[in-house]
Amino acid sequence: MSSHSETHQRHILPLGLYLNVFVALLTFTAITVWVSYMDFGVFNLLVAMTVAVVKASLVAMYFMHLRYDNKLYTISFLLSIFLLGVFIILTLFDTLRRDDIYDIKGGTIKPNAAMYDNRPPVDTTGEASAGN
Amino acid sequence: MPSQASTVAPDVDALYYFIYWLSVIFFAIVVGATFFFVVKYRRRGEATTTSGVDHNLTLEIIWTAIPTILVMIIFVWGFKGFVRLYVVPAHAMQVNVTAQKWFWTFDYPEGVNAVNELIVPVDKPVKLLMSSKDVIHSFFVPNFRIKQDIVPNRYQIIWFEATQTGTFNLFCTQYCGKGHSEMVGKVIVKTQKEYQDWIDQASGPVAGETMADYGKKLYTSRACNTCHSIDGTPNTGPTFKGAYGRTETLADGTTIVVDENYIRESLLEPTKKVVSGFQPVMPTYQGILKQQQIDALIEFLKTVQ
Amino acid sequence: MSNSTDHEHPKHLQHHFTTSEQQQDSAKFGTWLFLLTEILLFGGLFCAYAIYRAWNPELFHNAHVHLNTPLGATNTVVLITSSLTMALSIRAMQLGNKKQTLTFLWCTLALAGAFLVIKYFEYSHKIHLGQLPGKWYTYNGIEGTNPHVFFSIYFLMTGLHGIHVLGGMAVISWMIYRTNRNEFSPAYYTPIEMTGLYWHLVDLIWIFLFPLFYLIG
Amino acid sequence: MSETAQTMPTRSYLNHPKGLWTWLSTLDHKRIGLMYLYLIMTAFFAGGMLALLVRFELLTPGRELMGADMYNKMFTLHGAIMIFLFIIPSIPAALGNIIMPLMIGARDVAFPKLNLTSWYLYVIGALFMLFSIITGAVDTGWTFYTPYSTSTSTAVISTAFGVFILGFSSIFTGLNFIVTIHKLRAPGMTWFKMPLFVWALYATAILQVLATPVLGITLVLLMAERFAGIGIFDPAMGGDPVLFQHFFWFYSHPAVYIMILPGMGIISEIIAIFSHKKIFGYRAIAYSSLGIAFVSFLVWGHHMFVSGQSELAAGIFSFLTFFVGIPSGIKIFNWLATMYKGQILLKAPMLYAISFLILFSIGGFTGIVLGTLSVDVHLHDTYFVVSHFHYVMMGGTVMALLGGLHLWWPKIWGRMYNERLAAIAAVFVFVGFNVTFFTQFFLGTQGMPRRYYTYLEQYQPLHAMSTHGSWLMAIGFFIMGFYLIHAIFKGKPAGPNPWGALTLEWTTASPPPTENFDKQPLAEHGPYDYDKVVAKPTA
Repeated sequence: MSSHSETHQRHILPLGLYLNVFVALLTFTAITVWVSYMDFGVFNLLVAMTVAVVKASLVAMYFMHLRYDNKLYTISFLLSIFLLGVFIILTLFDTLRRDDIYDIKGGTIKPNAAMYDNRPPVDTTGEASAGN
Repeated sequence: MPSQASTVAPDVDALYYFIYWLSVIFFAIVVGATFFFVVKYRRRGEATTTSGVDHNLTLEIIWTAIPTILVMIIFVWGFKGFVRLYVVPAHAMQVNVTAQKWFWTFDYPEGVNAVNELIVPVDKPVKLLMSSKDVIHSFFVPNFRIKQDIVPNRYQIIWFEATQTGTFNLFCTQYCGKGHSEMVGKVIVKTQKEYQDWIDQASGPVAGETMADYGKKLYTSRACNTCHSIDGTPNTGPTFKGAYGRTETLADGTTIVVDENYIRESLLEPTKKVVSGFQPVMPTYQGILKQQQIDALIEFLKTVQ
Repeated sequence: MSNSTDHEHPKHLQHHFTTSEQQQDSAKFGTWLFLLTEILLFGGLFCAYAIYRAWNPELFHNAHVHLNTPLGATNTVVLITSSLTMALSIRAMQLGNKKQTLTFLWCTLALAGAFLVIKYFEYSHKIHLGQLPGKWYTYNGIEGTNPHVFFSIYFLMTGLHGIHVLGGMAVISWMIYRTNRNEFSPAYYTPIEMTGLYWHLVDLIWIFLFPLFYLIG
Repeated sequence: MSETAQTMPTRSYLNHPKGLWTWLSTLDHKRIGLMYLYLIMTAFFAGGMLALLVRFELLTPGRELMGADMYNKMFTLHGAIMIFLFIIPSIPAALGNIIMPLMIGARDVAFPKLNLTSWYLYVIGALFMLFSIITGAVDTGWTFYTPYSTSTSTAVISTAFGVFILGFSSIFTGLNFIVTIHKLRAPGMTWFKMPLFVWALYATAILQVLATPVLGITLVLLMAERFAGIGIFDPAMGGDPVLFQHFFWFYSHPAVYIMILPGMGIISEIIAIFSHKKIFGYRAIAYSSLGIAFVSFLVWGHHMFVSGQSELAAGIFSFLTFFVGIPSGIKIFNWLATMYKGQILLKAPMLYAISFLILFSIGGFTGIVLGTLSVDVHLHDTYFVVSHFHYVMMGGTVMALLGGLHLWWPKIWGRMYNERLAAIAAVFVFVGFNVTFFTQFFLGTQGMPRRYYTYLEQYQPLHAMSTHGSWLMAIGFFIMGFYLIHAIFKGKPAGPNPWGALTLEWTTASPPPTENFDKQPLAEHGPYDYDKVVAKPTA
């Protein structure tokens, strides 16, 4: 049996805290959208992901009560994120480094799928800008 | 292990036997101890309380540390060997390999191709540039200790240098369907001279083929067609249509009649007499085309009128 | 601990647990473990995204401008708000306010519905243009290698997320039903809490999907 | 040995309540475990029959029974059934379900309804696989490599969907076990008083929960690729087949440890009980289970050394791979040290434990060979790999499962089996196994590729030997099936504690009552305190 049956179960957070977190989340959403209209080159990804991580932490810590709950939940949550990171990073070690010895091993022989053989990638007749 | 027929095989085998003997030693310890304990400490009568020793730090550190050191040695050795398997020596000859359900095609730079039989000279590094037309296949020659999966839409490279002549098995080792087990070929290692003879013979006219037909084949396989048309349109070089017997003006203003000698000279020393209006950009075919092939090309040109 | 002594054998206590505390802890831990599997389930798709984006950054850039950022941002706000109302409904039940719990649960359900409606408009526009996944992609106008792969990943990720929203709506409806039947009290509201955890995870995943697709592509 | 004859308890989980429906709707972990056991043994039988057919076909290079297409389907089904329907659920879902709550003194698992759901998911998944067999089976190999699996005309989607569902069954079992172990231990049972089988199941459950979802999404992507050509795995649509292998092995490598870790747990139990000695290096064994579980997430790429992944990735994966070997080695040394100065009794479970030690060592050593980059290039995808895999999975997990079955059979049914027949069967299985698979190491080093329907004449003698070995093994299994089933009906009552063991499951009646224990048990002594306590064997 769990040795620490503390009273954390009944922890009721003040309404104001929820509202503050909510406002913070909205603010960060606004910031990330606003920033996306500027170009920081490679830092675009970094900025967007940092904001997303901050937002996610807020949700996890306050809405999901991780900050007040059993540390076990936090640990297992972080473990899954860590393993996901391992999965992505070790796979990237393959996919981005295939040309280490020979350039020719890095790419594909025929970049475009067969379905584009009879189809231009860009239709220049004007429809192209109707995206949004 | 099968016989060693490539330069990398001894190293791979040495490492294999290193691990093998280490394993034998450890295995003997484990199994020996097991049987010894089973006999020596077999239960005689009712069970009683036994020793309560439940750990021994020194012992545990020893049997953690020793295997760790050993596997690190194995890793470094294996990694070095692996890199050696994948870095091709500079002076290697290249053969293009195409795998498809369920056979191998080998294309040589001389324009020769072969199916399911890879013929290579001994003591010369051979680089294989491999691709697949359908699913994943894998190129495996046990005697050379090399293997590489061939993934469709990508190029893979592996190399070997055979150290002895003979015929060796070539297997597909990546499951590829019904004919997987019949996607078996041969690697035939010949002496340098035998190989050269084979290439010469394989790149000569097929029995029953006229010289002109052979020449026509060379026209495409030796890539004459990239610069010289046969329909009359000038390209990087003059057209071959009606070239034989034509009188051309050269860059220096002199004229010359296109005959056997001029054609031969143009193939071997292409920039010496360039037809006016064209750049002297043609590479020499000295050492690439053999006498017979030059003759065949001349015969072919005669037919293009 | 002290709370559970008042309820020696509460109705919700299952036979194999000794205390309410133990049962609720177990349920919550179980939910968290389930959330971990969800993270790794989506994780596979995040990995596919990362690989193809790393291979084809230009394509992802060219394709992402075809997604509607205002709608995506609206949906982000909708989901964040629904997360708030979900959290508040649990707080209301902790305080024993059944009426407020119901109000907040209904709000959450409505916002989840709004999210799907907006998503529907986005999808139908894409379908109309032929910006579809895989072999169904017929749109001409995105420069780069294999634009259909971008839309494959987009539809798979947002689609899987959408299915989770639908699932969440079903569970929230069930919670509304059970709250109506007075099954919950400040002493026992674990199912709503579990629903809340799940719902926040759905929000959390969207927090990453939104910038990855709509903002930086 | 006890002189007083044991009697069967009149009321147990087996006979109360009665009726088929009370089984199909049961929430009792022991009944669910037993229902798992029936299905798993059925799958083992089916997979074994396929194996015999495959081996028979390979007796000579020519056609024995079937053509190449049929053969390809046979080995695919053998692999898929054995892995997804048999080994992965075998120890956790069957033995773990029955024994683990008893071992920690709990009345049930944390979520009994979820437990039953897992069983039904298993049934549905199995039905989908059965359906795919009826609709033409599948010929991709159990690994489903693209683009073969996206281009073959066989029933890939229904099989993949079946495996997808089986994955969720496995996830829910794992989730259930983790929570059970955390929250439902008997008073006094601290983490380090848990039996090592429970530790092993805990490590396994972590793997089940964290790795299986990736298999799920991989199969979803595979089905989508077949259905819609999404272009992620299929090179014709712009995808990358090697990426599929990453996705597949990210699950399937940890899955190998889902298969072997619980087996190691059983071996720890058997060796302590039958050496009547305190387990040596308890913490080392417990932590090494967790260590193996963790490292197993980092090494999947060693299945792909020649796949065309980057050389850098191959190097990293090879380096990390060696760190899986070390905790496994630690376990073996600790088991040996446990036997030292013990009082060893060579009963059937111990025979299987010793088989495990020998066979798993061979499996482990050949694992080191295959983890070594340059050597693996030669041995990859040959019979060496086939043999290594069977040494680990069959020589490891199946031996442990058999050991566990013999250890707990009297607990499950309350009756003993025939010890003499058990020894004979164990010898047949051990010898047959080695004849079948040790020869395959030679085939592999000689370059015989796997999944070959026909082969060069030079490999024939070894193939024939291997086939004959498979018959020996089959004889052993038939003997075993006979005396185990016989014991259920006619065996001598075993009493609560036939082996004189100290873990909690032996303190209750055999078979246990529905509520497991008459009163809440207390962990008064450690699971292996053979230095302080002697429990009199009751059979």
